[in-house]
Amino acid sequence: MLESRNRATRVAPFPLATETIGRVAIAPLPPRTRLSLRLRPAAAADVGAVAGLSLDMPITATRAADGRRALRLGPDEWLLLADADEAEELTALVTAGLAGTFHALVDVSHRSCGLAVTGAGAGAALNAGCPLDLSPKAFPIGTATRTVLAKTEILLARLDADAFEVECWRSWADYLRGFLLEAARGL
Amino acid sequence: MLLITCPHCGPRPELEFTYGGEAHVARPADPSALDDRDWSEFLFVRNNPKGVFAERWNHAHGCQRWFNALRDTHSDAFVTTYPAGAPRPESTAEDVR
Amino acid sequence: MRRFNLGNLLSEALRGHEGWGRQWRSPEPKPRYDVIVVGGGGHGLGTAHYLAKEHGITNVAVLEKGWIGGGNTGRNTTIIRSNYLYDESAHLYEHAVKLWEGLSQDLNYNVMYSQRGVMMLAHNVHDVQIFKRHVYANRLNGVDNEWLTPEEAQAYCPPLSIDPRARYPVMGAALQRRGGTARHDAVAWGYARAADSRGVDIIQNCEVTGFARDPATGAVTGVETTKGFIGAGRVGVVAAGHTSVIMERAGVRMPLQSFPLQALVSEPVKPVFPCVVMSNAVHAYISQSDKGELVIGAGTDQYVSYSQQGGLQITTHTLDAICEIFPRFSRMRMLRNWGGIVDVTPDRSPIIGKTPVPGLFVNCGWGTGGFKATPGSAHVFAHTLATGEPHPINSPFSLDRFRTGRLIDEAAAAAVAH
Amino acid sequence: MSRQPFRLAQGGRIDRSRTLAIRFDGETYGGFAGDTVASALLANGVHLMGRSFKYHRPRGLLSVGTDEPNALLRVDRGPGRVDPNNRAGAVEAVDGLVTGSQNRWPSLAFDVGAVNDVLSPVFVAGFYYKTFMWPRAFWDRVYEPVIRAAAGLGVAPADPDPDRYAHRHAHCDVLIVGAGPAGLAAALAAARSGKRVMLVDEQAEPGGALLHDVTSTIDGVPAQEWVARTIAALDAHESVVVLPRTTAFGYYNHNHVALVERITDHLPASETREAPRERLWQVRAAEVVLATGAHERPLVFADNDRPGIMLAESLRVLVNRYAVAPGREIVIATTGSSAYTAAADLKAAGLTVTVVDARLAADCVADTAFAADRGITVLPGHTIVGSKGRRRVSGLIVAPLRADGSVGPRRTLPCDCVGMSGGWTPAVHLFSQSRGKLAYDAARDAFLPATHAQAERSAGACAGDMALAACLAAGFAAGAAAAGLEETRTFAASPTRTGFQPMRVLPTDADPGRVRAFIDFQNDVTAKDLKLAVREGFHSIEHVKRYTTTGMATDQGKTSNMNALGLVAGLLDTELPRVGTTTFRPPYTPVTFGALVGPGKGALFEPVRKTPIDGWAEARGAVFEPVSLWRRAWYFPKAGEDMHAAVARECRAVREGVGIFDASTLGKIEVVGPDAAEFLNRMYVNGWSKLAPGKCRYGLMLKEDGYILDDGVVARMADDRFHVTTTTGGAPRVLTLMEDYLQTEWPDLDVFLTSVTEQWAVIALQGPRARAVLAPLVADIDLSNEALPHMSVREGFVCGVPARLMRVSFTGELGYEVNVPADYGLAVWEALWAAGQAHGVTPYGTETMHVLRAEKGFIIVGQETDGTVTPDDVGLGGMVSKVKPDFVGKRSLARPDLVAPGRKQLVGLETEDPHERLDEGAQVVRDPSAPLPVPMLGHVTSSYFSPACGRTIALALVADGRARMGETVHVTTMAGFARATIRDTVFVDAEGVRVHARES
Repeated sequence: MLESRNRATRVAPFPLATETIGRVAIAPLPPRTRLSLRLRPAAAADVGAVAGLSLDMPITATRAADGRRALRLGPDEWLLLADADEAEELTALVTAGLAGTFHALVDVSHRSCGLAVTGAGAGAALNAGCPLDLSPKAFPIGTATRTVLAKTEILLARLDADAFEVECWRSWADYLRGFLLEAARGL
Repeated sequence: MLLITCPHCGPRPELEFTYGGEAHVARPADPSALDDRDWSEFLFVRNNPKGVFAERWNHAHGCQRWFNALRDTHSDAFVTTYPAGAPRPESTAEDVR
Repeated sequence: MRRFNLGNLLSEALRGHEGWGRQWRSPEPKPRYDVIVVGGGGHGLGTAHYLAKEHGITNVAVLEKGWIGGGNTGRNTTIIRSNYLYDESAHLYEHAVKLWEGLSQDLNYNVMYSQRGVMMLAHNVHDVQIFKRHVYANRLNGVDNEWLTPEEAQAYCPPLSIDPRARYPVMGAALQRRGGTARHDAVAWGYARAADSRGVDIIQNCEVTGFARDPATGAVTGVETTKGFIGAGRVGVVAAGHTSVIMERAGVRMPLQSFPLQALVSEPVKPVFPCVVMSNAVHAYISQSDKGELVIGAGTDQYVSYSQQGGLQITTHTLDAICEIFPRFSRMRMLRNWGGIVDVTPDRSPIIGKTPVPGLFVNCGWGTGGFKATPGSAHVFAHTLATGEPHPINSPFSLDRFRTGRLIDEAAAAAVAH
Repeated sequence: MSRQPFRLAQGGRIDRSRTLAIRFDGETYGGFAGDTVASALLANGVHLMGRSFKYHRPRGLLSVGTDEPNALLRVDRGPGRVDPNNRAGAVEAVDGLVTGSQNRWPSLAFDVGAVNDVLSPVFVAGFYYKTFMWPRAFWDRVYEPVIRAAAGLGVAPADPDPDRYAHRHAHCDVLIVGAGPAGLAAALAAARSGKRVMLVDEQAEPGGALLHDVTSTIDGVPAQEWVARTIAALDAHESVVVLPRTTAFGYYNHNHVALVERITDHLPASETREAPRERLWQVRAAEVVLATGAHERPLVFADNDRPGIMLAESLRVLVNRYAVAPGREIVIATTGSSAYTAAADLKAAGLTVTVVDARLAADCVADTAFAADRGITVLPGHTIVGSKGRRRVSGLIVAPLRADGSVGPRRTLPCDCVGMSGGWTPAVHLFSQSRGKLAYDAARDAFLPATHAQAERSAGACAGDMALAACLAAGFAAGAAAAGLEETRTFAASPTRTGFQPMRVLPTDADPGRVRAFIDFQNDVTAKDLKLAVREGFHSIEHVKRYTTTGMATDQGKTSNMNALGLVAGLLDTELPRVGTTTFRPPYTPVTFGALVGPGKGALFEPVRKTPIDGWAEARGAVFEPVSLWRRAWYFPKAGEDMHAAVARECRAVREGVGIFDASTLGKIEVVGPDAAEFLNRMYVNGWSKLAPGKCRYGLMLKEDGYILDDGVVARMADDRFHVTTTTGGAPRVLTLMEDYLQTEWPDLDVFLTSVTEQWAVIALQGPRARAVLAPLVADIDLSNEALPHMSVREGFVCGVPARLMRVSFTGELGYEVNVPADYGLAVWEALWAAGQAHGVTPYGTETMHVLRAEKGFIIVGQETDGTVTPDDVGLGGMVSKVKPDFVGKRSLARPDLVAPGRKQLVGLETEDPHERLDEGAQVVRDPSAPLPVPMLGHVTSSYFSPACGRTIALALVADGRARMGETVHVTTMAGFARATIRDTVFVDAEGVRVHARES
């Protein structure tokens, strides 16, 4: 039944519309490849880089190379981000790069969904529910970490002074979006 | 809300953490070798001091690593935090504010 | 002791109330007592009262390191109920409720036991199963508890929202009409006054710093205190959150952890809330005091602490739930927010009975639910101290159950907060 | 509208160009922008603003600040925006604002509750402990209802609150609480460091006491000019945030300070609908500077509570800040110096002023001279023995104090207003909340910050510095030090009249047992109430507080605590600290529930987790049920169907044709690594080493105490890779438990865990025709029994989507669970739905799933088990590995009580009446006629109508159940008892052949 191939279409949990409220814009992120990479810290130091992405960096730091990003979420955990159609290629590259090294590589592309939160009020809106210090000094550009936003866990990454990416597991999408919209109204 | 210094991520708000009770209570290598009293001690009896206490925390909404801390249960002030598996650091009264 | 009654109150009113004497003495400790009770909360003072009244043992001292009733007795939300699932618990708490029903008269002190009803809300199918299991078990144990539809629940508690679209819709409720609240301070003071009138010495600002043991038998022979050594035939420790600390001084490790527990009251308002409502799914307990304050109980903080101060996030979480179930209270204001230290056992049921040390007995582990049990706990503990053996009602609540595995785990069985 | 007869011709910080009108008890009163409700009412000569709690005494404003105990108003800002107990001096006047008095009936002027005042000799402290005990039943039916109706002040809101509330987490290097002279100086100093500084103040504008200081100069400029310049200087700093109308109410662990900012209450309703009413700030500060000022103490004398009797400094505020004459003929009664400044300002405003000073003439020479220079009459060495007037003070009764301490002849000073000053109490509330230790300073008669518990400093009046120059210097030093600067500087400021002589109760010639000198105004606690408490043996101040309720009112004793402490200490003839100081608890002033809740209401109260297929189910009219945080399709009623009919239809469809079910909420964990099998061996009761790749096995997991924690099917994808499933509710705790053991007990194992719960949408196809529906959409997996038998798994493509296809069944029928990446879940579901039409595919929900598994005797963790149930209890003892040396919970299974006879075991139940459906939770007994307490054998865990059996079925945990097969038992019902027979747990297809679908 080959004709049945690729009949299925992707449906992301967020509406496509961008909402702008005051000094905050909230837009859905396009689907993307997300690979969870687990590796012993020592091994990471030895390997240095895979698929052109350096793994040897401080926790909560980000390294980027030709459109791909590696976020270090913990001593032995990285999240690799790439375009949606790069999952197989990136998986192959990483697997090859880590051949013979104990690691776990799991495709979690569909586990999460994301919003871009931008504008002069972005940080303040996030701080309606996120207890972290988001000042540029404490949370510089390139920082990425798991944290909480009110009653949900998020992955928070700062791309620019007034530009953040917020990801949550997909079943929490309505809550995340609803909370950020309310937060923007509350500024 | 406590401010807890994760050994991996630095100071973070308590909201990101879950608690794990007393630290350094190792699971017996061979539980079947323990009699009922010793096994129930392992299961249920924990120190509950008014003062410096070695306890477990999990940075559940951060790096998700378990680690240990010394905290004064009277003032709630942390003496120090250290990775799981590391021995309990020496602590003196002066450590506690 | 001048009796408390309307006649005496009126006659005193005519002479500026000059005739009232002290409700209890503050004596210096004697060199020795037959029984020493460590801890001057409701459970400890009640134990002394029943030792004197029921067992004729009046050479008794209650040692309190601060002021009586200053611990969890004076810090709790005063909820009283006995609709527990397991036979052991039901018998213990029902024993207490029966004593509550006559306590003001027994003590000649109005403890204001108000049987306004305790209603537990079921928010999902699982809650319904659990609460019906309670209702049926309670009925067979002679404990009143009935099942209400959402409409019946709202009729009993008008501020309750039963909007089916709510995040936690009310799918029914279990109501114990004989449950209610009481005036917590009066319980401590009433027991103190009654015990004192029978010769019990209540000694405040007296902390127990150590235990004297017979080198031969290892039995307790007395206690070291900040007021010197006091000899004792038997010692009963009733120190709630500080039990671990005290028992450590007797060389006994207890299966206890102490956590901060918070509560709060609103500004006083005219009567608006007729009963007690508990919602375990959202961790909220609420009633209205006779003074008009909404009395709201929160959950414990997650970490062990003796600081009597919890985090703000516990309070906000609780008020989220309160305002979700009772939307009209959003504009009310929090007047006072405080914390206590609760001692929690692995099965969240109390320990009442013997310890490995001869002559040393303990009554602890009441967690977040000790107040409701005060008279029952004190009554059976007095029996245990007087006879050296547990009363049938408290024998299942032994320290030994953690070895055998005969736990009494209401929370595991029912996810019902105490 | 009245014309503000008591508004002074000039002065004040009000904006006379912007008039406004407010309503109070139905009357309309004029005012100006910048007024509070209190200042506007007083400008119109309205002094009677409330009734006291117990005796319903007429009361007016005592203080313009948040320490006000008397003037508590209902404020109405429109539908749903009504709230009680607002302090008149803290509510900013807004044009059209509607307010009213409380705790009176029928009217404020004529309140029948005032009869309590006549009965006050009976209604003394704690009287209710001494009576209302007979007859017993009367407490609930009569006494308490009456007491409750009398108690309480305002009326609770009746409607849901339409307002929005916001939250904000913030961090700063220096948080300064209080923007009076000390706080402003601290901010000036800290700002120079460039660090992040937050300056917060509860008032509408920064400046604190300087806002009503019209005589002092600072560094050569008038005080209010200095405030303006200072604010401008602070505004010039990027790094400084100034928040007015913001109260720091809670000081928590690790310098976590809670603030509430009032955003819209001071604005006309028209401007405010979208903006949040209040914002809760949670600030984590590296350093905190407390500059919270001090509260003035009332004097304690007979009838000191009449409307028109206020605190002296509040009179000064009314005149200087609001240009309001609180009266025309004013008596200042004092035991200290600060009131002379007030007297001078009142005099300067053209009011008649007399000062009565209870200090001996020799002790107040400088002050009397100061007054004399300004033409103010002073009566030094005079005590106050009473007041005259009913709803407004009309005279103050004073008498000279003789050298021997006796009281001389009385005389009445006619007046329409009294300003009293018994000294000052530093506001150490936040310091105390930080768990710092206070020490008593006898010279200042105050508890002052001593031992610090957190990174915090106190400066200014709250630390005992009452002089302006000292406040400024101390504030600057504290601000600099907090910012890490070692700077100090002095300020040239006008001298301040400071110092007072504490007198707990003013001497009187009357019988102290008869007079009522109020200490706690709101709760009507008098000096003689405290005497009674002490007489009855209440000697700790905490006992006195609780017995008399002094300090327990909505003002939390800000004006009364020190007077009470001092009086009790005097009665006990001991020094004050031995009586103790009450520990202060949050909040500093009452905080709106709504602000604490913030955005977390309605849809944002708690997340509702939804699967990728949720929308499809909703569109098909599914009824949902909450399962942990998820909502799951419960059943899919067709038009006219009730739950029973819908579930019966869905059950039949699965048994006879094919059903489709959204199982996406199941927890999923990818376990990867060479030690993966060994890890699972240690976590589960059963073994995993021999499970071949491509095969699935049901796993059972215990807690270390031996009781069942969770269960689920585990698929081995490869030697070093397992796809573990858990229950929906158990997913988080299972992963947490696994990580805990892996990280802390067995770090040597080479295993990593990754949650893939939400990576995969899971679509269950169950029923004899499941394969027929699925086959056309599967390209590269052989679905035959031989290639894909029950309990096996393959990776391939479904609808062209990479999938993990498991042949598993929770229904006893031929079944598949199609795992596809979540974003494709809906599309694949719809494809299967379309393909299934030819086969009559039926969507079913959790209720049908429950019925089908119950017919097969499969347990649901959390329903058949409850945290006290072992594998053997539910008949799964056979799963427990005998060969594995250890696994989590193994040792506990050998504990005496877990192997004791008489444990409850899972059995089936069939009611005598095949249509009687037992209640889940119903209790099972042998003899329903036994006397109470009736011995119970166990309880019903599951109960349904089974279409396959054509009758009701039930599962139950019954003591020694497996030894009771065929026994008749009695099960509780709401009406009584039902007879039922105990049987085995498998009601359908006992041989278990259907699941293998061999006929196909």
